[in-house]
Amino acid sequence: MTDQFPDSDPAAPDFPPPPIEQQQRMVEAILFAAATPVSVRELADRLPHGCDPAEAIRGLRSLYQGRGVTLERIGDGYAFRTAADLGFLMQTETVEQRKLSRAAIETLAIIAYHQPVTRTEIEEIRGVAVSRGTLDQLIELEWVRMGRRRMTPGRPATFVVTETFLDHFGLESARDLPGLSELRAAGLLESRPPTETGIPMAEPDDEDEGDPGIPAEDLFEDE
Amino acid sequence: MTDQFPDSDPAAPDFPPPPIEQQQRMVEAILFAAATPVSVRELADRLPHGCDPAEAIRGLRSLYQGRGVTLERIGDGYAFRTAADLGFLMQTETVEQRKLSRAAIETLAIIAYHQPVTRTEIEEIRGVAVSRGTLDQLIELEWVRMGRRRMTPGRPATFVVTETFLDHFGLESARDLPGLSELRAAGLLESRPPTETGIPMAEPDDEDEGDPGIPAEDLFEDE
Amino acid sequence: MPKPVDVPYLKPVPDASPDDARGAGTHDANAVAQRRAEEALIVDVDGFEGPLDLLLTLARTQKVDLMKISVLHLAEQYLVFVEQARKLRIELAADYLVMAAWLAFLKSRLLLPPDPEAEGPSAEEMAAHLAFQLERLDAMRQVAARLMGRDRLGLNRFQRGAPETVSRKRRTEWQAGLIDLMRAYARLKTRDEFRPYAFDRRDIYSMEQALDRLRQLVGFAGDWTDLSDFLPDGWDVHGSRRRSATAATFAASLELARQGTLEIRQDDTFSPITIRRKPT
Repeated sequence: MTDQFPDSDPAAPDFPPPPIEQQQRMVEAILFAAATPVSVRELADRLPHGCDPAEAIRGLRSLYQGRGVTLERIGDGYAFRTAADLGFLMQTETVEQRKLSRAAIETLAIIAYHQPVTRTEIEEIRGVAVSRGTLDQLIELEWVRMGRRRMTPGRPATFVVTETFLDHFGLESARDLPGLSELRAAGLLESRPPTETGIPMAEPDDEDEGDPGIPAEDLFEDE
Repeated sequence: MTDQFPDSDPAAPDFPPPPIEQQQRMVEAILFAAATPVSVRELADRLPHGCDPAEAIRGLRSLYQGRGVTLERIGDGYAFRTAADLGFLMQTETVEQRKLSRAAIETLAIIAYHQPVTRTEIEEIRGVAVSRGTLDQLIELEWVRMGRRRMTPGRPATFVVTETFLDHFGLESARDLPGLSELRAAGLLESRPPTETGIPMAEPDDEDEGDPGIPAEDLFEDE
Repeated sequence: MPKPVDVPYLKPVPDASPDDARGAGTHDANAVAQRRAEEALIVDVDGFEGPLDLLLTLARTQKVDLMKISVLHLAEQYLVFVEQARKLRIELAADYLVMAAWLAFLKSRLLLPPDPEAEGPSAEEMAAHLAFQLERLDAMRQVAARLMGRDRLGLNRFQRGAPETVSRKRRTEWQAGLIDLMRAYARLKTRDEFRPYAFDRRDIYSMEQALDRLRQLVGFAGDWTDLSDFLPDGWDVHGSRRRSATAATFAASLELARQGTLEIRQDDTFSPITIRRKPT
C-alpha cells in the first residue's frame, strides 16, 4: 500500500516498466474494478508504458484458478466473475432474467451458430418469419448486433452475437459454442439455397409484422 | 466450476460445514458480487450452516495482502477495494490544450523582460492591476517563481522566470529574449506610430520604461 | 366427437390460454373453461412455430433418427393433421396449407416412378432437403437448450457488485509560444506610443486664465501698473512658469486693449510694460 512507483506515469515512456508483480497488481486492480470485460489493448493503454498485460493476465489466471472469483476470458477481454459453482450463494445478486420466448431463444442460437446470418436465413432455418420484436429483444439485451451487410443483391443486413452474449453465457469466443464442431461436421451449419428444392417458406408479405404465431405479449412469459 | 458441495445448502443444518478453503471461496465470491460492504453477520446468514465467516475473512485478508485489490473493513462490513497506491489507475486523464490568457502572457512577458520585477512594477507596465490568479497560474505552471525581496521600503517580493520557462520557450537564458528593435524587425511591431507627429517613442531615454536594451546586469540580479 | 388418437397435436386448448381464438367475449375464466370443456376440441396450432415445427414434432413420433425419417410417411402424417383440422372446422394459417399442398405434391412424386423429363430437383432430393431442414432445426433447438443451460451471468456467475468507476480527469495544458510572449511584450511596449497626445500643462499659464485674471484686476488699477504685478502668485518666480505667465498676461492685455478695456504703455525698448484701465 505504501509502494510508490515513480515510473508508473503512463506519460513517461522513458522509464522502464514496473516489475511484472507490480504489473500483475495493476491489471488485477483494473479488472477487479470493471464490471465489463477489459481488453488487453485497453489494459495496455491504462498501464505504464512498456507493461505486458497479456503476461500479467497469464499469471493472474493461474493465481485465481479454483478461487471464489476467477479470471475469465470473454471475447477480446478479460473479467473477474464469481465461480459458477457458487451461484447458489447469490440469491440477493441474482438478476431477474426475463424469460425469453422459444422464438427468441431459437433465433439467438441460430445467430450464434450461423453468424453472420441474415434475417432471411434465420427464417429459412426456423421455417417461419422472424418477428421484428424477437430481433429487437435480442438487440436490446445486447446479445445480438448488426454485422456487415451481405454483398448479395439487396445487400441484406447480417446479425452477429456480441461480447455481452459471450459474457452472459460464459464463452471465451463464439468458437466455443457448445456442439459447434459436431454441427459443422454434420453439415448442419452450411446454408443451402432454400429455393433449390422448392420447400415452401412461410414468408408473410409484411416483414415487420411477421410471425402471426407469436403474439408480442408472448415474448416475455413470466418466469 | 465442477466442485459441488452437497453440504453447502444453508437450509441443511445437519451437514457439517464445508472446509475452510471452501468457506473462503464463498466469502470471496459474496464480497466480490455484493454492491455494498457485507457484514460478518450477513455472511453467516448466507453461508451454509456452521461456517465461520470471520475466520474466512481473516484468511482472505492475508491472501489479498499487498495485492492489487485488498479486502477492507468498511464500517461493519467488508468489501474489496483497489489498493490505495493504485488509485491512479482508476483515472484517465484527458489533456486539453488551451492558450494562455492575454493577462497571463503579458504578465509573463513583463517578468521575462524585466526580472526581477515586483508586482507593482508589473502593474505599472501593464497599466492595470495584476490579479492574484494570474500570478498563481504562472507559478503553478512553474514558469515563474518568487525571487529575492527588493531592498526597498516594504521589501516587496520580486518575480523571476524559471528553468522550466526557459525550457518551454526554448531559451538558453532570459537574455536571449529579443529586444524591441528585433521584435520590430521581425514584424511583430507592425503598427508603428506615424513619426511625423513628433510623438516620442518609448525609447531608452526614459529610465524606468526603457528597455529594448534591458540592462543586462539587471536581468539576473537574483541568480 | 371422438378425440383423434392418431393426431396427438390436435388437443384442447389449455384453460389458461389468453388467446381466445373462438371469440368468447367473456373474461369469466370459469365460463370459458366450461364452454371449452363442452366443445372439447380446439386445435392448439398456435403451439407450433409454423409448419416446419409441426413437421418436426410429427417426425419425432416416428421414433427414428431424423436422418432415417420416412418423408413419405411424414407427408402423410401432416396431411392427416390438416384433414383433421379441416373436419374440426379449424382455420389453419395459410402457410400450413401451403405446406400441405407442397407435401401432397411431394408425396405424389415420391409414389410415382421418376420422370426423366421432369425439370428441377428430384422427389428424393426434395425429401432429403426437407429431412435436412428438420434435422437442422432440431439441432438448433438442442444447442439453444445447451446454451440456455450454461453458467449464465447474473444467474450462476456474477460480476463485481460494486464496480469502481474510472474517473475521467481533465488536465489543461496551457499553451504559449515564444512568439506569443514576444508579441505580448511588443503590445505592451508600443501601447504607450499610441497614447493620445496630451501637452503637459503643469507649467503653462493659458491666455484664458490671464484674461480672466486681468479682467478682474484691471478694474482696481486706475493708475499705470507694471504688467508683472498682474502675474499670479507662484508664477512670478520660477523661470519657465514666469515666462509662460508673462507671455499669457501680455497677450491678454493686448486683447483687452483691442477691446478698449485698458491701455498699454511702454516708455522705452525693454523698459517695463505698464497697463491701466482705460479712463471712461
